[in-house]
Amino acid sequence: MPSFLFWLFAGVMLIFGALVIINRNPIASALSLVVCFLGLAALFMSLDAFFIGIIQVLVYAGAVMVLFLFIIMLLDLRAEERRTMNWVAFTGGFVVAVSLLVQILAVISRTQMAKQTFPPLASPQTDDVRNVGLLLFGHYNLPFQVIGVLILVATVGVIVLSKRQLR
Amino acid sequence: MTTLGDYLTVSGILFAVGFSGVLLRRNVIIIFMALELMLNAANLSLVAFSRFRLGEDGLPSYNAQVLVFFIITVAAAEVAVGLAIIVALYRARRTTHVEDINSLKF
Amino acid sequence: MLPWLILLAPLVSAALIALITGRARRLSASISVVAVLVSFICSCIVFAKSEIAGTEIPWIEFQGILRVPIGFVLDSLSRTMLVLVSGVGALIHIYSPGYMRDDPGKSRYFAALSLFMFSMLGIVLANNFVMMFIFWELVGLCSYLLIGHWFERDSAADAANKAFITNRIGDFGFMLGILMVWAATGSVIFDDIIPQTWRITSNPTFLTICVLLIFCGAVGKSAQFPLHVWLPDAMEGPTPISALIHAATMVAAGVYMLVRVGFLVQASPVALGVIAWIGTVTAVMAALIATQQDDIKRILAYSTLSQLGYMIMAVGLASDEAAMFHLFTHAFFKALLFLGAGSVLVALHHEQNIWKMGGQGRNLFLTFVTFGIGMLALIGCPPFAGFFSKDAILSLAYNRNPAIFGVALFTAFLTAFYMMRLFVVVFFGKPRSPAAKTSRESPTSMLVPLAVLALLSLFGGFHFFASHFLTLPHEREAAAFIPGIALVAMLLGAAGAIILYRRRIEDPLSINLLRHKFYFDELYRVLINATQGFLARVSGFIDRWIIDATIVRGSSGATWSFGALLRLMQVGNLQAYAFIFGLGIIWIIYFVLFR
Amino acid sequence: MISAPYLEVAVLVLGTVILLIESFFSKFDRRYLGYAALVGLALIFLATFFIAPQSTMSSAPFWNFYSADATSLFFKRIALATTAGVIVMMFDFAALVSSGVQGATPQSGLGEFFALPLFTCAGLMWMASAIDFVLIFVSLELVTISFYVLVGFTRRNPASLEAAVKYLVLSAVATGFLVYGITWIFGATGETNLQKIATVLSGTGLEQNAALFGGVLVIIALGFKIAAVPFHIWVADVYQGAPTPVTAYLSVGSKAAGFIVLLRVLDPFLILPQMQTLLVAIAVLTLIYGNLAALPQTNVKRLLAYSSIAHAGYLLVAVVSFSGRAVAFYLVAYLLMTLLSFAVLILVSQPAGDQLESFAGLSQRSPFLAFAMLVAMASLAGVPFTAGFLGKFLVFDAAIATHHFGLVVVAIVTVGAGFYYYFKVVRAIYWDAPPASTDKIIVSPLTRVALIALIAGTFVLGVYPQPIFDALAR
Repeated sequence: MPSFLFWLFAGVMLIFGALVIINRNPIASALSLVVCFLGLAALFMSLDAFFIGIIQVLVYAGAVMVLFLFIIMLLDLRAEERRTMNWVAFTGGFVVAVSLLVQILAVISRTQMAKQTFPPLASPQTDDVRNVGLLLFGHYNLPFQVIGVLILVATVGVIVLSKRQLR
Repeated sequence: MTTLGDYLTVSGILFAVGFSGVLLRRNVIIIFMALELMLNAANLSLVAFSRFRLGEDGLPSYNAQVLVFFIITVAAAEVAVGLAIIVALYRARRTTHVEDINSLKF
Repeated sequence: MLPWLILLAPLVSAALIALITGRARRLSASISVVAVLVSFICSCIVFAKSEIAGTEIPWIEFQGILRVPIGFVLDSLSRTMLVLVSGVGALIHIYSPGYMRDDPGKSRYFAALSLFMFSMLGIVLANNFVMMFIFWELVGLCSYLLIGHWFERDSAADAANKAFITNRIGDFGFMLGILMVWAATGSVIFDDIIPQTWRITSNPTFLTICVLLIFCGAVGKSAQFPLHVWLPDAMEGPTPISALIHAATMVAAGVYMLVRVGFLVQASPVALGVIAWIGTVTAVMAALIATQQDDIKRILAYSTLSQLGYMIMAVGLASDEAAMFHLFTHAFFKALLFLGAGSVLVALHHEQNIWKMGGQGRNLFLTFVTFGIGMLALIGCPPFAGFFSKDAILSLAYNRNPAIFGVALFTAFLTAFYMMRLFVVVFFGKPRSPAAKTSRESPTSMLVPLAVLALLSLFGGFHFFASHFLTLPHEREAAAFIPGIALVAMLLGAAGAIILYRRRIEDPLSINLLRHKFYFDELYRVLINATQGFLARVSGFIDRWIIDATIVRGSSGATWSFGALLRLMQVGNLQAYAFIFGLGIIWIIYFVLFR
Repeated sequence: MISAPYLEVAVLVLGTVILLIESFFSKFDRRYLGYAALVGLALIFLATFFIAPQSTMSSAPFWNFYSADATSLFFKRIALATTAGVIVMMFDFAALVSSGVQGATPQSGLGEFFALPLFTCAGLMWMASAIDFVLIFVSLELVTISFYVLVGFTRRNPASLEAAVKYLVLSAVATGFLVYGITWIFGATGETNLQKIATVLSGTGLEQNAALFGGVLVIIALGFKIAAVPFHIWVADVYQGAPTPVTAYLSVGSKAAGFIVLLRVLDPFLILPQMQTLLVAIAVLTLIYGNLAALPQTNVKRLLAYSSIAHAGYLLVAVVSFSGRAVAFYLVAYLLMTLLSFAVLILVSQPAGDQLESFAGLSQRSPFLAFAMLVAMASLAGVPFTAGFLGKFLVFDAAIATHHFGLVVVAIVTVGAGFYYYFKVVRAIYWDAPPASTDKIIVSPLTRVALIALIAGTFVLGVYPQPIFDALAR
């Protein structure tokens, strides 16, 4: 992938990622998140992970974000009214986040392989749906089933937590 | 050409942005979105590593992609339960602000 | 087998009473009495047959670092103690049903009493520090249960607390001492430590600290200054308990323990000095306080303190024989005095103030006679038991340390004074309350132990009797004029008391300092209040339990405030938590990767 | 002979059946579901003794994820026993589940309340067996998500919801770091299986910084699970707000599983020397924080929360000393005494609340409960003759054997602090006067049996720990 496209998508993703945090209006945040995830999906595809990219769009942009928007509208959350900003807390949080970033970047700069480019693929046909699927139902069968239980628990949990009237 | 480091850097920034959201925003729903950013940052790194460490057949290491798949699923389930709790909280307290939920302390 | 029987008979009895016969109070009492008689008979057999040895059961085995067997030590020391403990215990068991006849908690009382016998015999028999410490703690627990027997009374519950906590302070030191011995020698079994003693003695500082820490245990249990405050309050318990636990046996456990580890104690001159002076200070201080108390049991309690001081003094003067001799005779006459006092109390419907008694000599003649014998033994009047043992300690002090001798002599004078005061006020003169006029002698089951103990107090000190049980100290022969001086001091004290208190209806003397026990309780309370007031302002939180444990308070205050500060971290705000979480992450990443 | 993986399957089937019965039948006493769960768990617990431990069965991919060695089996038993204990507590707590809900029948919501712990239990058991980061991740998340629901289960109670939100957000942050950590470990080694990672880590040409970074992030996430300082901050609030049986579950089940995973994960990473120092530092902080912060506490539930942090500290000392045996024994002791204290807390706090005052004079209101609490507190404090003492002893022993003397000193000093706050509870029970208008507390037969079993266990293991060692050595 030409680096121009990479930086374009990366830039879009990061800007909209930041907007999620900056926006005062929850709906704007949620919509920024959608754009951010679309950029992310593009980056996945640039790494030849088409299946994951598509899943990302379907699950996140399609399902999770709709859930978020639905809840925001259900609760009728308006833009945060300007509360007195706690500058100490804000500065503290900001410093911690920046320090974390600095540490991550330092680790990356100390990692030798980070300076290398990606090796070429053996064939351009990755056929990744098939490969991921085979692994998922074969090698990763056990975690896959655990995930099934997890979703069952989540379903039961959501019902328990949101039933208006307990039976 | 883009290097692995470029992807890792972008992912790292996204992770830090997500974490800053948790630290700075007071609306639980936004905090939740920020958490999603963190998980997705991890996914980006994973996919980059998967593309970088080719398997013996010269294809990306699909093990990492399977893990990404699991992470997405878990994140979705977490969002579902989390939002259910937030809705219940809103019904009980009429707020989604973290400052307003501090009856348990010391 | 026999040592096991000695130990387990009371335990079985305690278990039976607690689990099965709790409702049947009379049966519970019988079971308990039978059990202690079994123990006593077995003890006598063990005492007579020196070839009996205990079997050893492995219990805790950690390869190479710690071996704790359940095993018994059966030397002349522990044989004597066995007979003494089970014998006095048996008498008090026989006495108890009469004293406790109307008490609804009788079963509870006997269960605890049996458990106490079990633990006390365990201390005597233990052949290692761990076992001894466990029984040591159990004894403390029983004492706590029995002091608090009438827990509905606040004073009893408070006294129980006080005893428990004060003892814990001492025991903590004891535990540290045990750990130090173990760390140095690699063993907790007495017989294995003895050949390794050089490891400790080769380092005098270590040795001193170690001995003093172990001594802390004795300070707590034998109620020595400055942890003596619990014993007078412990008189809130039923009187037989005061006789058994807080006069004859448990409080002597500290002395016994010091004698048991004599091989260590004797090796450290510094520690010996400290021990001797603590004993001396306790002896004279308690005697002074006793002269101004009005509660019959408290007077006896302070006299116990004072006599324990004598014993500790003897240990500190490096004569285990003298300490054990005094322990031996003291057990008889002090148990006698308490049981006599109990008899008076029963007759007077639990009126404890001596100024509301008077004239009991006629009404309670047998009690009067036996109590008189006990009193004479205590003040060291020849030919009673106390004369010999006290004389031994005085001679010892004269030979080793004249200063201590002087104080000890003064204490002997005081002892005679306050005991005679008690005796005169209670038994002579005119009855000073309605109950005192109509008092009647106690039942036979209570009088028999009195008579037996009176006989023992009479003969217990003679060479022909005591030498069967003990190695008697030799210092007695060393200075022939000591008994004379002691006798003069005793006579002076007794005469002074008789002159001062004859036909009085209230105390002619009032020395506030002594009446208020040197203001120890007040001093502790002021200390507590100061700390407490400060902390209350910090947090509005008052912790009475720690406050009771005065000495701990100072050090725990700082810790506690620090804890309160840490707690403030939990502000309840999610964002603050995330922030702390983040700080932790940053710190850890930095710590591992970039340091 | 049965094979280990069937244990989880059995638990799942049990949970599913209970859920189905709950959904398809309406008119019956929901408590039967709880009894069914208890009986099922007991049978499965028995079944674990008929399974011979084995490390690998075949080369099937399944065994890349799953280990059935003696340690896994042991921790599965802990999970099963904890769950059973929690379900017993739920019977006593049942009245509060539907309180405050308009128009709710007395037993509404009980079915799910009994079923969810079973799924959590399956998750805990998978965690005990997981030897691959993928399985670690999914089973850990299964446990976490079911805990979100359980913590917020009494959703009409604002405290319960508040606890749920706090747990949700902080736990999700921890998940984020876990995932990011696994990513970096995968990046550095190309593997997710712990054994293969160990091989790579000990080899040459390693991206040490990347691997270390990943390892640290994973430890941060696990530190959150086991409530190690500085990731303990959620513990007090969440423990206080959650329904009490769930608090007990969090403090025993979640923690035990966290420790087995921590042991497994650390195994390859301890080759890197910095990890050792890090763990010592965390252990010291945890010991000091947990014990000191508990001192001024007057809410018993919070007190137990801080005490749970403190115990995590002792367990970390055992982890640092590489003593799996000490960790396992300590966890069993911790299970016994924690379940005991929470079970008593539920009964005592129902009319009067979690404050220390409601324990005042308990010895007169219910001597049995008073004794049970006394045993629990004594064991937590580490009084000799109780399981808690022997656990601490083993931990200190292991630490001395590996020459962590400083750590032992800190630990012993903090034990001293521990005595104060535990005996504060005992004091309230035995010496404080009970409030005027309190009745005797009635203990149901089931709870009584469970409490007696826990008390007996505390004493038996306090003097005879051999069965635990045997189970581990097999």
